[in-house]
Amino acid sequence: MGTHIRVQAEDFEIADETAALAETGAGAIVTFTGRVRGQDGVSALVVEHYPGMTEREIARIAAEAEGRWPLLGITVIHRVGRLNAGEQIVLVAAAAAHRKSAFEACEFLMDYLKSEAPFWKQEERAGALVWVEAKPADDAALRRWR
Amino acid sequence: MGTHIRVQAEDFEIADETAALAETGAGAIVTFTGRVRGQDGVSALVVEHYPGMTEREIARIAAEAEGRWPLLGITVIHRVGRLNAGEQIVLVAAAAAHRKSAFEACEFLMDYLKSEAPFWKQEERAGALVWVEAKPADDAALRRWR
Amino acid sequence: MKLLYFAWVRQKVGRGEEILAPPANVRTVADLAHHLRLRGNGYAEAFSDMTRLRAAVNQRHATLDAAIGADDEIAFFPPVTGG
Amino acid sequence: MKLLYFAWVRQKVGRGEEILAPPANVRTVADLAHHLRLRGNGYAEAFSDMTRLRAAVNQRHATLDAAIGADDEIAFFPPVTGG
Repeated sequence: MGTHIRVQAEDFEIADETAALAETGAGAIVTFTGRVRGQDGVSALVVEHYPGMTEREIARIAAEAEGRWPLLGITVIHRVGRLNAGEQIVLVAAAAAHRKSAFEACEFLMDYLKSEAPFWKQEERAGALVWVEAKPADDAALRRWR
Repeated sequence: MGTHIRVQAEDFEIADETAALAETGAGAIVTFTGRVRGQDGVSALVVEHYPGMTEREIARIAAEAEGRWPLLGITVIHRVGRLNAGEQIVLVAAAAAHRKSAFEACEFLMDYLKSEAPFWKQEERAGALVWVEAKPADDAALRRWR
Repeated sequence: MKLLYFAWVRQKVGRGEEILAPPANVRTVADLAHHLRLRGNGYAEAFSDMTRLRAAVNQRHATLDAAIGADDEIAFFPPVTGG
Repeated sequence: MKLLYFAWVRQKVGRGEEILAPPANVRTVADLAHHLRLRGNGYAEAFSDMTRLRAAVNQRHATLDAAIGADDEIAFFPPVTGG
Protein backbone atom coordinates (compact mmCIF):
# COMPACT_ATOMS: atom_id res chain seq x y z
CA MET A 1 0.00 0.00 0.00
CA GLY A 2 1.24 3.48 -0.79
CA THR A 3 1.09 6.28 1.76
CA HIS A 4 1.76 9.81 0.62
CA ILE A 5 2.26 12.47 3.27
CA ARG A 6 3.01 16.08 2.53
CA VAL A 7 3.20 19.16 4.77
CA GLN A 8 3.48 22.20 2.56
CA ALA A 9 2.67 25.87 2.13
CA GLU A 10 1.44 25.37 -1.45
CA ASP A 11 -2.11 24.50 -2.42
CA PHE A 12 -2.98 21.02 -3.72
CA GLU A 13 -5.17 19.64 -6.50
CA ILE A 14 -7.71 17.05 -5.40
CA ALA A 15 -7.94 15.69 -8.96
CA ASP A 16 -4.20 14.94 -9.08
CA GLU A 17 -4.33 13.15 -5.76
CA THR A 18 -7.37 11.00 -6.54
CA ALA A 19 -5.95 10.16 -9.98
CA ALA A 20 -2.79 8.89 -8.29
CA LEU A 21 -4.85 6.78 -5.90
CA ALA A 22 -6.96 5.43 -8.77
CA GLU A 23 -3.83 3.83 -10.20
CA THR A 24 -3.94 1.35 -7.32
CA GLY A 25 -7.00 -0.21 -9.01
CA ALA A 26 -9.21 0.94 -6.12
CA GLY A 27 -12.97 0.69 -6.59
CA ALA A 28 -13.64 3.26 -3.88
CA ILE A 29 -11.90 6.51 -3.05
CA VAL A 30 -13.10 8.74 -0.21
CA THR A 31 -11.66 12.21 0.27
CA PHE A 32 -12.01 14.82 2.95
CA THR A 33 -11.12 18.40 2.08
CA GLY A 34 -10.98 21.03 4.79
CA ARG A 35 -11.23 24.69 3.89
CA VAL A 36 -10.91 27.95 5.82
CA ARG A 37 -14.45 28.94 6.66
CA GLY A 38 -15.10 32.60 6.06
CA GLN A 39 -17.67 32.70 8.85
CA ASP A 40 -17.60 34.54 12.17
CA GLY A 41 -15.42 37.28 10.69
CA VAL A 42 -12.40 35.01 10.16
CA SER A 43 -10.36 36.42 7.27
CA ALA A 44 -7.50 33.90 7.43
CA LEU A 45 -5.84 31.13 9.41
CA VAL A 46 -2.15 30.91 10.24
CA VAL A 47 -1.04 27.31 10.71
CA GLU A 48 2.21 26.25 12.34
CA HIS A 49 3.57 22.75 12.92
CA TYR A 50 6.37 20.76 14.48
CA PRO A 51 8.56 19.74 11.53
CA GLY A 52 9.67 16.15 11.77
CA MET A 53 7.19 15.12 14.43
CA THR A 54 4.29 16.04 12.14
CA GLU A 55 5.37 13.66 9.40
CA ARG A 56 6.12 10.92 11.96
CA GLU A 57 2.72 11.28 13.62
CA ILE A 58 0.87 11.20 10.31
CA ALA A 59 2.88 8.15 9.20
CA ARG A 60 2.00 6.44 12.49
CA ILE A 61 -1.70 7.28 12.08
CA ALA A 62 -1.63 6.03 8.47
CA ALA A 63 0.07 2.78 9.52
CA GLU A 64 -2.63 2.27 12.13
CA ALA A 65 -5.35 2.78 9.50
CA GLU A 66 -3.58 0.34 7.22
CA GLY A 67 -3.67 -2.25 10.01
CA ARG A 68 -7.40 -1.79 10.56
CA TRP A 69 -8.76 -1.70 7.00
CA PRO A 70 -7.76 -3.37 3.72
CA LEU A 71 -6.57 -0.16 2.07
CA LEU A 72 -4.89 0.32 -1.29
CA GLY A 73 -3.62 3.84 -0.67
CA ILE A 74 -3.63 6.80 1.71
CA THR A 75 -2.85 10.43 0.94
CA VAL A 76 -2.57 13.13 3.60
CA ILE A 77 -1.68 16.71 2.69
CA HIS A 78 -1.72 19.47 5.30
CA ARG A 79 -0.90 23.06 4.49
CA VAL A 80 0.95 25.44 6.80
CA GLY A 81 1.41 29.19 6.87
CA ARG A 82 -1.19 31.86 6.15
CA LEU A 83 -4.35 30.60 4.46
CA ASN A 84 -7.12 32.97 3.44
CA ALA A 85 -10.84 32.32 3.85
CA GLY A 86 -11.98 29.80 1.25
CA GLU A 87 -8.55 28.24 0.79
CA GLN A 88 -7.92 24.53 1.21
CA ILE A 89 -6.19 23.46 4.44
CA VAL A 90 -6.13 19.69 4.44
CA LEU A 91 -6.79 16.71 2.21
CA VAL A 92 -7.17 13.17 3.49
CA ALA A 93 -7.92 10.45 0.96
CA ALA A 94 -8.30 6.70 1.38
CA ALA A 95 -8.55 4.16 -1.44
CA ALA A 96 -9.89 0.62 -1.05
CA ALA A 97 -11.63 -2.09 -3.02
CA HIS A 98 -14.96 -1.34 -1.32
CA ARG A 99 -16.59 1.78 0.02
CA LYS A 100 -16.99 0.89 3.70
CA SER A 101 -13.25 0.58 4.31
CA ALA A 102 -12.52 3.79 2.41
CA PHE A 103 -15.15 5.76 4.35
CA GLU A 104 -14.12 4.47 7.76
CA ALA A 105 -10.39 4.89 7.13
CA CYS A 106 -10.80 8.45 5.85
CA GLU A 107 -12.86 9.49 8.87
CA PHE A 108 -10.46 7.71 11.24
CA LEU A 109 -7.49 9.50 9.65
CA MET A 110 -9.20 12.88 10.02
CA ASP A 111 -10.17 12.24 13.63
CA TYR A 112 -6.59 11.28 14.50
CA LEU A 113 -5.08 14.09 12.48
CA LYS A 114 -7.26 16.59 14.36
CA SER A 115 -6.25 15.32 17.78
CA GLU A 116 -2.71 13.99 17.41
CA ALA A 117 -0.80 15.61 14.58
CA PRO A 118 1.17 18.62 15.88
CA PHE A 119 -0.43 21.55 14.06
CA TRP A 120 -1.67 24.73 15.69
CA LYS A 121 -3.94 27.32 14.15
CA GLN A 122 -4.48 31.00 14.74
CA GLU A 123 -7.58 32.76 13.45
CA GLU A 124 -7.24 36.22 12.02
CA ARG A 125 -10.15 38.54 12.81
CA ALA A 126 -9.93 42.23 11.92
CA GLY A 127 -6.15 41.91 11.69
CA ALA A 128 -5.74 40.30 15.12
CA LEU A 129 -4.52 36.70 15.54
CA VAL A 130 -6.05 34.44 18.20
CA TRP A 131 -5.03 30.86 18.93
CA VAL A 132 -7.73 28.32 18.20
CA GLU A 133 -8.64 26.23 21.25
CA ALA A 134 -8.80 22.44 20.96
CA LYS A 135 -12.39 21.19 20.90
CA PRO A 136 -13.69 18.55 23.33
CA ALA A 137 -15.70 17.24 20.36
CA ASP A 138 -12.44 16.25 18.68
CA ASP A 139 -11.38 14.12 21.63
CA ALA A 140 -14.85 12.60 21.67
CA ALA A 141 -14.52 11.80 17.96
CA LEU A 142 -11.28 9.99 18.70
CA ARG A 143 -12.75 7.81 21.42
CA ARG A 144 -15.04 5.99 19.01
CA TRP A 145 -12.02 4.34 17.40
CA ARG A 146 -10.65 2.96 20.68
CA MET B 1 -28.76 24.26 0.10
CA GLY B 2 -27.88 23.32 -3.46
CA THR B 3 -28.35 19.78 -4.75
CA HIS B 4 -26.82 18.87 -8.09
CA ILE B 5 -27.87 15.58 -9.66
CA ARG B 6 -26.62 14.36 -12.99
CA VAL B 7 -27.03 11.03 -14.81
CA GLN B 8 -24.75 11.03 -17.80
CA ALA B 9 -22.58 8.97 -20.14
CA GLU B 10 -19.70 11.46 -19.94
CA ASP B 11 -16.95 11.38 -17.36
CA PHE B 12 -16.78 14.00 -14.58
CA GLU B 13 -14.05 16.05 -12.93
CA ILE B 14 -13.90 15.78 -9.16
CA ALA B 15 -12.01 19.11 -8.96
CA ASP B 16 -14.82 20.97 -10.74
CA GLU B 17 -17.44 19.47 -8.45
CA THR B 18 -15.60 20.18 -5.21
CA ALA B 19 -14.77 23.71 -6.37
CA ALA B 20 -18.48 24.33 -6.94
CA LEU B 21 -19.29 23.00 -3.45
CA ALA B 22 -16.53 25.14 -1.93
CA GLU B 23 -18.41 28.23 -3.06
CA THR B 24 -21.02 27.48 -0.39
CA GLY B 25 -18.40 28.48 2.20
CA ALA B 26 -18.23 24.89 3.47
CA GLY B 27 -15.42 24.03 5.88
CA ALA B 28 -15.68 20.32 5.10
CA ILE B 29 -16.24 18.50 1.83
CA VAL B 30 -16.35 14.70 1.68
CA THR B 31 -16.40 12.91 -1.64
CA PHE B 32 -16.88 9.31 -2.66
CA THR B 33 -15.66 8.25 -6.08
CA GLY B 34 -16.48 4.79 -7.39
CA ARG B 35 -14.43 3.29 -10.19
CA VAL B 36 -14.67 0.15 -12.29
CA ARG B 37 -12.36 -2.32 -10.60
CA GLY B 38 -10.22 -4.21 -13.07
CA GLN B 39 -10.13 -7.25 -10.82
CA ASP B 40 -11.60 -10.73 -11.34
CA GLY B 41 -11.19 -10.38 -15.11
CA VAL B 42 -13.78 -7.61 -15.44
CA SER B 43 -12.91 -5.53 -18.50
CA ALA B 44 -15.90 -3.18 -18.37
CA LEU B 45 -19.29 -2.46 -16.84
CA VAL B 46 -22.45 -1.63 -18.74
CA VAL B 47 -24.82 0.49 -16.63
CA GLU B 48 -28.49 1.05 -17.43
CA HIS B 49 -31.03 3.11 -15.53
CA TYR B 50 -34.68 4.10 -15.36
CA PRO B 51 -34.73 7.66 -16.75
CA GLY B 52 -36.96 9.93 -14.72
CA MET B 53 -37.24 7.64 -11.71
CA THR B 54 -33.47 7.75 -11.21
CA GLU B 55 -33.40 11.51 -10.84
CA ARG B 56 -36.49 11.45 -8.61
CA GLU B 57 -35.03 8.79 -6.33
CA ILE B 58 -31.71 10.60 -6.00
CA ALA B 59 -33.53 13.88 -5.28
CA ARG B 60 -35.57 12.09 -2.60
CA ILE B 61 -32.43 10.59 -1.04
CA ALA B 62 -30.69 13.98 -1.11
CA ALA B 63 -33.70 15.66 0.52
CA GLU B 64 -33.62 13.04 3.25
CA ALA B 65 -29.91 13.71 3.87
CA GLU B 66 -30.62 17.42 3.99
CA GLY B 67 -33.22 16.79 6.69
CA ARG B 68 -30.80 14.78 8.79
CA TRP B 69 -27.62 16.87 8.63
CA PRO B 70 -26.89 20.61 8.38
CA LEU B 71 -25.54 20.43 4.81
CA LEU B 72 -24.46 23.25 2.54
CA GLY B 73 -24.45 21.26 -0.69
CA ILE B 74 -24.84 17.81 -2.24
CA THR B 75 -23.60 16.60 -5.61
CA VAL B 76 -24.46 13.21 -7.08
CA ILE B 77 -23.22 12.18 -10.52
CA HIS B 78 -23.81 8.66 -11.85
CA ARG B 79 -22.58 7.54 -15.21
CA VAL B 80 -24.46 5.15 -17.52
CA GLY B 81 -23.45 3.13 -20.57
CA ARG B 82 -20.24 1.21 -21.11
CA LEU B 83 -17.44 2.03 -18.65
CA ASN B 84 -14.03 0.43 -18.97
CA ALA B 85 -11.92 -0.85 -16.07
CA GLY B 86 -10.42 2.07 -14.19
CA GLU B 87 -13.09 4.55 -15.30
CA GLN B 88 -15.12 6.58 -12.83
CA ILE B 89 -18.72 5.42 -12.25
CA VAL B 90 -20.12 7.58 -9.51
CA LEU B 91 -19.37 10.68 -7.48
CA VAL B 92 -21.17 11.61 -4.29
CA ALA B 93 -20.06 14.74 -2.48
CA ALA B 94 -21.42 16.43 0.64
CA ALA B 95 -20.41 19.85 1.93
CA ALA B 96 -21.01 21.08 5.47
CA ALA B 97 -19.56 23.46 8.04
CA HIS B 98 -18.02 20.57 10.00
CA ARG B 99 -16.59 17.22 9.05
CA LYS B 100 -18.90 14.85 10.93
CA SER B 101 -21.99 15.94 9.01
CA ALA B 102 -20.16 15.78 5.68
CA PHE B 103 -18.82 12.27 6.36
CA GLU B 104 -22.12 10.87 7.57
CA ALA B 105 -24.17 12.44 4.79
CA CYS B 106 -21.81 11.21 2.08
CA GLU B 107 -21.87 7.65 3.39
CA PHE B 108 -25.65 7.78 3.84
CA LEU B 109 -26.09 9.01 0.26
CA MET B 110 -23.90 6.21 -1.10
CA ASP B 111 -25.71 3.54 0.94
CA TYR B 112 -29.08 4.76 -0.32
CA LEU B 113 -27.87 5.20 -3.88
CA LYS B 114 -26.61 1.60 -3.89
CA SER B 115 -29.89 0.16 -2.66
CA GLU B 116 -32.61 2.46 -3.97
CA ALA B 117 -31.60 4.35 -7.11
CA PRO B 118 -32.70 2.40 -10.21
CA PHE B 119 -29.41 1.50 -11.86
CA TRP B 120 -28.39 -1.96 -13.02
CA LYS B 121 -24.92 -3.12 -13.94
CA GLN B 122 -23.59 -5.84 -16.19
CA GLU B 123 -19.99 -6.99 -15.89
CA GLU B 124 -18.09 -7.79 -19.04
CA ARG B 125 -15.72 -10.74 -18.74
CA ALA B 126 -14.00 -12.10 -21.86
CA GLY B 127 -16.60 -10.37 -24.01
CA ALA B 128 -19.61 -11.85 -22.17
CA LEU B 129 -22.00 -9.68 -20.17
CA VAL B 130 -23.40 -10.92 -16.85
CA TRP B 131 -25.87 -9.05 -14.61
CA VAL B 132 -24.44 -8.07 -11.26
CA GLU B 133 -26.46 -9.47 -8.35
CA ALA B 134 -27.52 -7.15 -5.53
CA LYS B 135 -25.44 -7.71 -2.39
CA PRO B 136 -26.99 -8.48 1.01
CA ALA B 137 -24.22 -6.25 2.44
CA ASP B 138 -25.80 -3.28 0.70
CA ASP B 139 -29.14 -3.87 2.42
CA ALA B 140 -27.29 -4.27 5.70
CA ALA B 141 -25.50 -0.95 5.10
CA LEU B 142 -28.87 0.70 4.63
CA ARG B 143 -30.33 -0.61 7.89
CA ARG B 144 -27.89 1.37 10.02
CA TRP B 145 -29.59 4.59 8.93
CA ARG B 146 -33.08 3.48 9.98
CA MET C 1 -51.27 1.50 -18.51
CA LYS C 2 -47.61 1.90 -19.43
CA LEU C 3 -45.28 -0.95 -18.54
CA LEU C 4 -41.49 -0.68 -18.34
CA TYR C 5 -38.95 -3.48 -17.94
CA PHE C 6 -35.31 -3.11 -16.97
CA ALA C 7 -32.14 -5.24 -16.85
CA TRP C 8 -32.75 -8.99 -17.23
CA VAL C 9 -36.51 -8.51 -16.96
CA ARG C 10 -36.31 -6.47 -20.15
CA GLN C 11 -34.17 -9.13 -21.79
CA LYS C 12 -36.51 -11.99 -20.84
CA VAL C 13 -39.73 -10.28 -21.95
CA GLY C 14 -37.98 -9.07 -25.07
CA ARG C 15 -38.93 -5.41 -24.85
CA GLY C 16 -38.28 -2.32 -22.74
CA GLU C 17 -41.81 -0.98 -22.64
CA GLU C 18 -45.34 -1.57 -23.81
CA ILE C 19 -48.85 -0.19 -23.43
CA LEU C 20 -51.34 -2.58 -21.85
CA ALA C 21 -55.05 -2.51 -21.09
CA PRO C 22 -55.29 -5.30 -18.49
CA PRO C 23 -58.60 -6.94 -17.47
CA ALA C 24 -60.59 -5.29 -14.69
CA ASN C 25 -59.52 -7.85 -12.08
CA VAL C 26 -55.91 -6.58 -12.27
CA ARG C 27 -55.94 -4.21 -9.32
CA THR C 28 -52.46 -4.52 -7.79
CA VAL C 29 -48.85 -4.96 -8.85
CA ALA C 30 -49.12 -8.65 -7.91
CA ASP C 31 -52.26 -9.05 -10.06
CA LEU C 32 -50.42 -7.49 -12.98
CA ALA C 33 -47.38 -9.74 -12.55
CA HIS C 34 -49.69 -12.77 -12.48
CA HIS C 35 -51.48 -11.55 -15.60
CA LEU C 36 -48.16 -11.08 -17.42
CA ARG C 37 -46.85 -14.47 -16.29
CA LEU C 38 -49.81 -16.15 -18.00
CA ARG C 39 -48.59 -14.82 -21.33
CA GLY C 40 -46.00 -17.58 -21.24
CA ASN C 41 -42.54 -17.75 -22.81
CA GLY C 42 -40.25 -14.90 -21.71
CA TYR C 43 -42.96 -13.40 -19.51
CA ALA C 44 -43.47 -16.67 -17.67
CA GLU C 45 -39.74 -16.85 -17.09
CA ALA C 46 -39.35 -13.21 -16.03
CA PHE C 47 -42.26 -13.35 -13.56
CA SER C 48 -41.77 -16.91 -12.27
CA ASP C 49 -40.20 -15.85 -8.97
CA MET C 50 -41.51 -12.56 -7.61
CA THR C 51 -38.95 -12.58 -4.76
CA ARG C 52 -36.34 -11.76 -7.41
CA LEU C 53 -38.30 -8.76 -8.74
CA ARG C 54 -38.93 -5.22 -7.63
CA ALA C 55 -41.60 -2.85 -8.91
CA ALA C 56 -42.22 0.86 -9.19
CA VAL C 57 -45.54 2.63 -9.66
CA ASN C 58 -45.27 6.09 -11.24
CA GLN C 59 -41.51 6.10 -10.64
CA ARG C 60 -41.69 5.25 -6.93
CA HIS C 61 -40.70 1.96 -5.36
CA ALA C 62 -43.85 -0.05 -4.69
CA THR C 63 -44.79 -3.27 -2.95
CA LEU C 64 -46.68 -6.14 -4.57
CA ASP C 65 -49.95 -5.08 -2.95
CA ALA C 66 -49.76 -1.51 -4.31
CA ALA C 67 -52.91 -0.49 -6.16
CA ILE C 68 -52.61 0.34 -9.85
CA GLY C 69 -54.87 1.99 -12.42
CA ALA C 70 -55.17 2.59 -16.14
CA ASP C 71 -53.14 5.83 -16.12
CA ASP C 72 -50.21 4.47 -14.15
CA GLU C 73 -46.64 3.77 -15.23
CA ILE C 74 -45.58 0.41 -13.80
CA ALA C 75 -41.98 -0.83 -13.94
CA PHE C 76 -40.53 -4.26 -13.15
CA PHE C 77 -36.83 -4.81 -12.52
CA PRO C 78 -34.35 -6.79 -10.41
CA PRO C 79 -32.94 -5.34 -7.16
CA VAL C 80 -30.82 -2.34 -8.10
CA THR C 81 -27.03 -2.55 -8.40
CA GLY C 82 -25.85 1.01 -9.04
CA GLY C 83 -23.17 3.00 -7.31
CA MET D 1 18.90 18.60 25.88
CA LYS D 2 17.07 20.37 23.07
CA LEU D 3 13.85 22.18 23.96
CA LEU D 4 11.19 23.24 21.47
CA TYR D 5 8.15 25.44 22.06
CA PHE D 6 5.14 25.82 19.77
CA ALA D 7 2.10 28.07 19.42
CA TRP D 8 1.37 30.26 22.46
CA VAL D 9 4.00 28.44 24.53
CA ARG D 10 6.58 29.72 22.05
CA GLN D 11 5.11 33.22 22.26
CA LYS D 12 5.12 33.29 26.06
CA VAL D 13 8.68 32.00 26.53
CA GLY D 14 9.84 34.28 23.72
CA ARG D 15 11.69 31.68 21.65
CA GLY D 16 11.07 28.59 19.53
CA GLU D 17 13.96 26.48 20.75
CA GLU D 18 16.92 26.39 23.07
CA ILE D 19 19.63 24.08 24.32
CA LEU D 20 19.51 23.36 28.05
CA ALA D 21 21.65 21.42 30.53
CA PRO D 22 19.19 21.00 33.42
CA PRO D 23 20.26 19.99 36.92
CA ALA D 24 20.54 16.28 37.68
CA ASN D 25 17.26 16.20 39.61
CA VAL D 26 15.32 16.90 36.38
CA ARG D 27 14.39 13.35 35.41
CA THR D 28 10.89 13.65 33.90
CA VAL D 29 8.89 15.97 31.71
CA ALA D 30 7.15 17.27 34.85
CA ASP D 31 10.52 17.98 36.53
CA LEU D 32 11.61 19.91 33.44
CA ALA D 33 8.41 21.95 33.34
CA HIS D 34 8.84 22.81 37.02
CA HIS D 35 12.47 23.78 36.41
CA LEU D 36 11.45 26.05 33.53
CA ARG D 37 8.59 27.60 35.51
CA LEU D 38 11.11 28.77 38.14
CA ARG D 39 12.80 30.93 35.53
CA GLY D 40 9.93 33.36 36.01
CA ASN D 41 8.43 35.86 33.57
CA GLY D 42 7.21 34.26 30.33
CA TYR D 43 8.27 30.78 31.48
CA ALA D 44 6.30 31.11 34.71
CA GLU D 45 3.28 32.11 32.66
CA ALA D 46 3.69 29.40 30.02
CA PHE D 47 4.13 26.60 32.57
CA SER D 48 1.70 27.84 35.22
CA ASP D 49 -1.05 25.35 34.35
CA MET D 50 0.22 22.02 33.08
CA THR D 51 -3.30 20.83 32.26
CA ARG D 52 -3.19 23.27 29.34
CA LEU D 53 0.08 21.85 27.99
CA ARG D 54 1.13 18.79 26.05
CA ALA D 55 4.64 17.43 25.61
CA ALA D 56 6.61 15.31 23.19
CA VAL D 57 9.87 13.46 23.81
CA ASN D 58 11.91 12.77 20.69
CA GLN D 59 8.93 13.66 18.51
CA ARG D 60 6.45 11.35 20.22
CA HIS D 61 3.59 12.40 22.44
CA ALA D 62 4.65 11.91 26.07
CA THR D 63 3.02 12.11 29.48
CA LEU D 64 4.30 14.27 32.34
CA ASP D 65 5.97 11.30 34.02
CA ALA D 66 7.98 10.35 30.92
CA ALA D 67 11.71 10.00 31.66
CA ILE D 68 14.06 12.36 29.85
CA GLY D 69 17.83 12.53 29.37
CA ALA D 70 20.57 14.83 28.11
CA ASP D 71 20.32 13.71 24.48
CA ASP D 72 16.56 14.07 24.18
CA GLU D 73 14.48 16.54 22.20
CA ILE D 74 11.62 17.77 24.39
CA ALA D 75 8.76 19.88 23.04
CA PHE D 76 6.01 21.76 24.89
CA PHE D 77 2.85 22.93 23.16
CA PRO D 78 -0.90 23.39 23.63
CA PRO D 79 -3.37 20.68 22.55
CA VAL D 80 -3.15 20.43 18.76
CA THR D 81 -5.68 22.14 16.49
CA GLY D 82 -4.83 21.02 12.96
CA GLY D 83 -7.02 19.57 10.26
